[in-house]
Amino acid sequence: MAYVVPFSHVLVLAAILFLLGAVCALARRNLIMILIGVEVMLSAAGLVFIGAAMRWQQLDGQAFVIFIMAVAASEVAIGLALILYSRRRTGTINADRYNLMKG
Amino acid sequence: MNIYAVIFYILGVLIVAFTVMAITRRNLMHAIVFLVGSFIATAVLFYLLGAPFLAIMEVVIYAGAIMVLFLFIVMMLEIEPEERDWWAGLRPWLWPLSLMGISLAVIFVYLIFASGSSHTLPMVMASPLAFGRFLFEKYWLGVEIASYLLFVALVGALYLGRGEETGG
Amino acid sequence: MMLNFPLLSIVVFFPLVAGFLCLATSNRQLLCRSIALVIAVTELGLVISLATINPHPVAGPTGTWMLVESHTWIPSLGMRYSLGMDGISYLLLVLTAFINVLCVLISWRSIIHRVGSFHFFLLFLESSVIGLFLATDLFLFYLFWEVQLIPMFFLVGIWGHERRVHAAIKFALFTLCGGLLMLLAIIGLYLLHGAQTGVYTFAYNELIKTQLSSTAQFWLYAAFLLAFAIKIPVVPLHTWLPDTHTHAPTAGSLDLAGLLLKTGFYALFRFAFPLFPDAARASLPILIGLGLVGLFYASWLALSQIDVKRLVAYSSIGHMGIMVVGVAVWNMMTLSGSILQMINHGLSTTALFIMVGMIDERLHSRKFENLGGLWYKMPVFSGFFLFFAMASLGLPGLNNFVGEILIIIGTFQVHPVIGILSFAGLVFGVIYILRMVQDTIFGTPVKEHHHVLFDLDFREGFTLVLLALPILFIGLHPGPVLRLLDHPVQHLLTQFSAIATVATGM
Amino acid sequence: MTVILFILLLFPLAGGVINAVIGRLLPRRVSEVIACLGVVGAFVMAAIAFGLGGWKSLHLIFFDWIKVGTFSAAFDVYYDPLAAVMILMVTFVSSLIHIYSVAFMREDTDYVRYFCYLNLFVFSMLVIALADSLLFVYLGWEGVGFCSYALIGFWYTNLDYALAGRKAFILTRIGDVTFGIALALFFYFFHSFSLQYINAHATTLSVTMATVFGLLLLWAAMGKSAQLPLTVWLPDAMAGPTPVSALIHAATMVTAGAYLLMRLFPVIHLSHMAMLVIAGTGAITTLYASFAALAQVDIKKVLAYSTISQVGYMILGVGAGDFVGGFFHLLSHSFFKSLLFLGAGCIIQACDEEHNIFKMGNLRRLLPHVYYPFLIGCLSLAAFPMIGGFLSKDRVLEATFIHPAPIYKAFWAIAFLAALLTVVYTFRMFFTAFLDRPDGRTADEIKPIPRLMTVILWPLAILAFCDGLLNLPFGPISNGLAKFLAAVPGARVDLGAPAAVSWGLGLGDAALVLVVLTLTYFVFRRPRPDFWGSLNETLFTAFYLDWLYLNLIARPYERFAAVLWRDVDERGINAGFENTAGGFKVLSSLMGLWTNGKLSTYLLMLLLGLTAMLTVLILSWHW
Amino acid sequence: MATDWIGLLPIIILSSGGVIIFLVGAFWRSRPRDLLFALALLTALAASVVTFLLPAARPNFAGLLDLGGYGRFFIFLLLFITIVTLLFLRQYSRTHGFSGDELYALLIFSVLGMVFTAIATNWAIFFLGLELLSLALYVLIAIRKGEPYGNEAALKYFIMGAVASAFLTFGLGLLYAMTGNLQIAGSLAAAQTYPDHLPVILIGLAFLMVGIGFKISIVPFHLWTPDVYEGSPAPITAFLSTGSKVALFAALLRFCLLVAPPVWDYAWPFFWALAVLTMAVGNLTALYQTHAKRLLAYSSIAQMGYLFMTLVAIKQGSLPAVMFYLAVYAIMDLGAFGIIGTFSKAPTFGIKGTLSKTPTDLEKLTDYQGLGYSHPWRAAILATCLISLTGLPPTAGFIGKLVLFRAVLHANFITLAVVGMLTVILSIYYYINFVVHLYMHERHHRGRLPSPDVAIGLACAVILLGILWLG
Repeated sequence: MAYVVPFSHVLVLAAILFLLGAVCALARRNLIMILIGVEVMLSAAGLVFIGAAMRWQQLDGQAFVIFIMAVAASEVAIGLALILYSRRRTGTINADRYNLMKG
Repeated sequence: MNIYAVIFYILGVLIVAFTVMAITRRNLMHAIVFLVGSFIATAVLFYLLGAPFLAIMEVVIYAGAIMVLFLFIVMMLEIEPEERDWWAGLRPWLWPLSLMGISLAVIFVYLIFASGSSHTLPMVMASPLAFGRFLFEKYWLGVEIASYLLFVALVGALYLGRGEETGG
Repeated sequence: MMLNFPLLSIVVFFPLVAGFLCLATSNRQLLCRSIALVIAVTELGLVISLATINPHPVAGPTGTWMLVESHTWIPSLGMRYSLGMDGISYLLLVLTAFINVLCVLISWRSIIHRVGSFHFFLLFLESSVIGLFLATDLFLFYLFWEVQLIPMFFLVGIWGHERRVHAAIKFALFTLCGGLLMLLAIIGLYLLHGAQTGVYTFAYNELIKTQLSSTAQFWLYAAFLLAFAIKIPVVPLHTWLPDTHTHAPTAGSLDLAGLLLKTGFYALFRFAFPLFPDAARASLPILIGLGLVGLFYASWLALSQIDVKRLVAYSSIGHMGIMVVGVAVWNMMTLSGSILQMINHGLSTTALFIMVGMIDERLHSRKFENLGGLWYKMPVFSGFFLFFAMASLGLPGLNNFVGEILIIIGTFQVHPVIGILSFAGLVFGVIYILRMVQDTIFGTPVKEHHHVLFDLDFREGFTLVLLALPILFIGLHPGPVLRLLDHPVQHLLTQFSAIATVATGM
Repeated sequence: MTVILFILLLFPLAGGVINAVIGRLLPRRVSEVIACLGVVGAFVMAAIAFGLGGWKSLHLIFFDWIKVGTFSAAFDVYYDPLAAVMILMVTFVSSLIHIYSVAFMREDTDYVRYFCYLNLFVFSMLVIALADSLLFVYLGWEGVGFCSYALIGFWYTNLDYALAGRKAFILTRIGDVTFGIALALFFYFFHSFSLQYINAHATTLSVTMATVFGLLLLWAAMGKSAQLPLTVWLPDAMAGPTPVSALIHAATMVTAGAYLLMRLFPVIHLSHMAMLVIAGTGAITTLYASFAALAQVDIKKVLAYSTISQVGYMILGVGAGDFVGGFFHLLSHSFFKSLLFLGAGCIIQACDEEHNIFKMGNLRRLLPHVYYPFLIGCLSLAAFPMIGGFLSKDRVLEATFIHPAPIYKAFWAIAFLAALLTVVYTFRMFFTAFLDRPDGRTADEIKPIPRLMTVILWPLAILAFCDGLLNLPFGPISNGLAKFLAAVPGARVDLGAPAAVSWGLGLGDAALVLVVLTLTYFVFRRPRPDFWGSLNETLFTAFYLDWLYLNLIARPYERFAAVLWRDVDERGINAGFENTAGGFKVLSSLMGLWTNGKLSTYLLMLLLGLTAMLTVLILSWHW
Repeated sequence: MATDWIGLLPIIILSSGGVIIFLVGAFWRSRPRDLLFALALLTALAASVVTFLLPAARPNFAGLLDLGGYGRFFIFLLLFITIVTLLFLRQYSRTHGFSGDELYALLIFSVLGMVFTAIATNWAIFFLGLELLSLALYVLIAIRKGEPYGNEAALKYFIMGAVASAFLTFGLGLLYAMTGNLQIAGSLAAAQTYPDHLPVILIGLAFLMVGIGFKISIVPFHLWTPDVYEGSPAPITAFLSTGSKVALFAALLRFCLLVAPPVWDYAWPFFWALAVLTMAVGNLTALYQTHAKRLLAYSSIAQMGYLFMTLVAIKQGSLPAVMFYLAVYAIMDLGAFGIIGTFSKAPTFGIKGTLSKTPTDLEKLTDYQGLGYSHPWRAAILATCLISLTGLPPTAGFIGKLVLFRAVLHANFITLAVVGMLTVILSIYYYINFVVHLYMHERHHRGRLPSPDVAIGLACAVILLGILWLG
């Protein structure tokens, strides 16, 4: 049987990817970029699951990734619709401009 | 260190590099293109990690559907790249990056020094058929919910996308 | 003695339930007032007649109860609905019912808006206070303790004077602040008891047997004491009282001074002392000190007030000070004296508040600068005013004297210096009372006010006579009242014997 | 006997209560009659009681008052010769004054209140005189205090008058504190408040305790009897209607302090120290008040200071161990002083509310009906030989003189000097007011006064003139009063002074009084308002005592009250609470800034929370 | 097995109900006005009745769902919340013009998601349920088209939700990676099987906590709460603030109960700290609020803090207390937000048929002045809810607080209880201040307010009854 890499390396890669996504979501003010960050994060989570599935020799992890993809797709659908709708109304996609309510 | 490992590390570097490029682009178009690259590399990685079906799905859904959707929207919105000076562009990154650094350090420490995750991964492959059977046997309910999820997303997106009206 | 007929429950809940009638008739003011009056009087009658059922109770192991009642309520939490009445609670019950009658009477003309809900809240308050005086389950007690806040809050906040909202909120915050910490302490006690005996119950008679470490006692007692000290109020936790009094409607002040403050006292000696004897014993000197400070401090402050009602409010704090001393000295004489003084204060201060309310109704001012020379136009009023002022100042032959002298002489037997100081404190009382009398009914009449000043009408006169009679009665013949207290006080003393060597002959 | 005494007390009480409750509904005449009846009835009862058993000592209980555990106090009386005589005097004088008041108050519309207070006063005074339980005494004690307060400020529309009442009440109340303490202490030692019991068991007290009691009671007496240093209220008390001054501030209430000491004589008698202080207080007050009286211009103020001075003699008598002498002086004083006050009342009304003696003059001619009784009163006050006042004062002085302790000689000297000054100020007032002078009043400046008012003076005048007979130092009925009082514990029938001393003192006294009187005539024949020159101010203000009180105690007290309220309570405690609340609100609004409405912040918090958790986790990790 | 399938009935009813509503909405254009409402109500009612009547099922359905007593309690509670929300929504949605099929269908789907979240015994189902409820809520919040506040609220909630759920997903991934088990019970117990995996399990749980903490507004993940509550239509706020919280808490409770001791030993100090933070910040920030819905939002944060506080003692048997208080909390908050919704004015239309920019719900506390007299019943119920939230007797909130603090003290977390009580004291001020505005100020100038319909009356009655009966 051939071995790939230590599992922890997969996790490290996923963690870096996830945090990059998080940084994107946090640092960028552009709503679409935030959404892109979320996608990166979700994809990183998928990576963890796939690695784990391999680690445990189970299919559950892979099944979960399918669900993650479904979620990602629907989130993007709703999200982009919402962004579009907001942009139509206000003309901006800068996240911080949406501060009608605060305090 | 065998060939798989080499591929893994190359892919890893590729993914991170693409992602870093993607998230730092001012131009959304560029960002999305880089991201597609990142996703395709991820798909290959999935394949490497024994999930051929998911690899295809990754390409189709992420790199394909989702990113195309993004592109489409971006083009529709005609968003011009943000013009900011050097410092103003950097400032928002400070906090997230430093927090990320700390978190990452903690995770590293835990993963490397204090965990039992040093288990090396064996090379196996899940056949799409077995995977499909497994999915519908064990997680049929999950699939159902996922379908509702997509349905709700559809309805919601439709509702939000519809022009402003006062409903009935 | 167990009666099947839930007499005590009826006494507790009758006003509340009947109070809904007032709400229902709020559109027809006269009817509403009359109903409220009838309810209040009926309640008073009921309460008084309670004494006839078991006038000479046999002293039992848990106290000298005239009537008790007990049902399971929330068994899973160990809560019982248990009420018990002994001499002390009986007296306070009568006072409560009596003051409520007065409240209805004096609000006859001064409350003209939202009459229905006003009377409803009055009766609601009556219910809760009566319940509090009767509860023998700690949880039930706490329930009533907090419930009484709600009607009072509305009474002050809706029908009060200028800064009523501020006053109402202040009142609520202060009292709840203590109350909630007490809730923690109650739960703590309950759990400790449960852990020891395996029986989780809130019943006072069981909880009293709990063995507590001194630290636990200290903290639990501190929480109880804080709640009660705020309610009493003990200086320096008193600042809510003048504000609340000043801005409360007359009936609200009545209930506040006459009833709510008493609940703090009642709870202090009924619950806090016996439950945590060691901690309580250690706290007695502090309480005495605070009581004395309160007596002097409040009396002194009262002198410089510019608002009659505020003056009376401070006087109330001063009176509370001496009562705290009485309770804290804890012997037969001082305790009886303090309990009697609770009644006395309920009568005389109430009377003063009523009279200040009457002034306010006529002049729409309670500032001394607008008063003076009232005797000229309102001789009957002024006569009563003088009478009640003298009662409040402790003129012998009137009620306050009896209580005060009992407290002071009783104190003197144990701590002569404290006794002397408290006596001296009474002189401070004279000074501000005389100042009040001076600037209100004496002095040069203000001409511009003559057309609004009219003497008492029948209702007002009647109300004051109602008050004057018990004041005289207690002043001249407190025997029957004191006899009622004998056994319960004795029981309290044995439950919590603070000072092993009470003065000789005690 | 119980019934009689009960009714005796009931009469004035009923009078007062009836007037208080329904007096306003009754016709004026009825109300007056009720008031007078209440007192006259009491007098009758007192007389009957005196006749039936004035010489006995009886302890009678009406009913219980307060009873808790071993603490018990009842409404009970201790009727003994001292009390018998006292109530006789009180009811008698009060009766006359009531009747006088009917005339005096003829124009005042507030008569109901007046009579009500007056009746209540008589009741309270009788309680003091009779009560056995000290607590009951205390009831009377405070009762008279209250009535005095109410009556001083009777004309409440005048701010000064009302303030005077308040001052009186507060000062006497300050005195009462020690009475209260004494009560507590008595209870501590005897477990009883009964005078009789206490007197009977007084010997069980140690000397120290007796001293303490003596001093406590003395302080109480100082308040009530306006002795130094609590004198200042009495001159101000003259703000009340004159009959009130006569009754309360001369004849009865102010002597209550002395009376109390007499009642508890067995206790204080035990301590030489206490006796010494008592005597000293009496002597010094006597002199002090005499000096103050020298410069007064208000006729009532002169009398007021003279009252303080005379009460000083009574206290001195007690202090010298001869309370009989003190009591004798109390009696004669009550007669002549009420006489003088009533006379002054007539004068004042006749002169249209004029109090200043220098604005009178010519009254001998204009008011002959007042002149003679007033003269008798003055003579008695000045201790004109062989008049009641002389005999009683003489006995007090003699008792002081023969006291073995040397310091008493000094007291005697002081008191004797005061006696001579008495003559001066009395007749200074008398001459100035009554003698003819060109700038004096004229007939048309005199208002008619009812005859009743002058008629009433005569019984008092006769008594004042003749009351020496009660206790003549010689003759077949010598020491009558003393003998009568012999049953009272501690009473001395005869002072036991050598005859030479006794006669020498008496005659010397008499002679000097006559000399001084003569001198006074020559000096004050003409009105000389500024006779005392630079001393005038000091004397007039009674050595600035009032001023001192005002500026050292009253004003700082008030000011401190204001400071306490504004600065300590409002700005300190209350602001402390409110600022805490306000601080929370500020904190709250700062917290509100956190929710800044920006998604970037919100999102950052997610990572921040995560990082914080991870950091804490790794820091707290058990490696 | 048959009974297990019957146990699934409420879920089947809900999902088919949702689909039917959507179909009816899409294809029957000339339907009666109240049909959709009736259908939704019927669905919820039927589901709740079925839940109530069902025989006890085995607690683990196909390894995915818990249909036992615990699960059914929460199904019932969630359905109750739905019914009351529906009652409040009927008039509101009609006057605000969004009573279409989307509203009711999405509401039902959202409940479905909540139910799944609450009763899931598999991480996948939990995750999917959570997403379902979130997605439906995103749309529901923005359902008032063209209204800036709702739009902004939806946007904020969506972005936050998406990021948070990514955190949650990653956490689940780590958890799964370390335990190899997607069963909730199994994975949480696995810390004992693989003790050297503990650190990464804890990291995974930390990520998970971020996701859950966001949903139940635990400080510092709470910042969205006031904005979203303010912007959403009031009945939706009521639903959001109760339904999603109850569902998530049900799940969180399950996690905490199942988690293995070594993990818990590390975790509970975090819970402790978060509870203190949440109570303190929630109550403190509410103090100065003058905006009714924001005030209640902060208050609900604080309420979550109390629940969280009790959660710390979960291993010492505080479960019943938390469940009881959750129910009480749901009633109180539903009542408060629901009643606020009934005071909402119909939107006014601007020139070009666009909606005016002003929010239609009564915003400022000052807007509520004098309502106690002009609308005595509703104001009284609102006041009762507020008093109950304060925790004064004789309301359910009092018993609830009593039970909570009893549980906490019982577990010997004395400091925690004292801190909690101190924050309760802080909270008195703002609740009471609200009541003050209702009753103790003269009527503020304001246009006519809508009068309630029968459905609202019914809802009010239910709430009042609930509060007083539980008290």
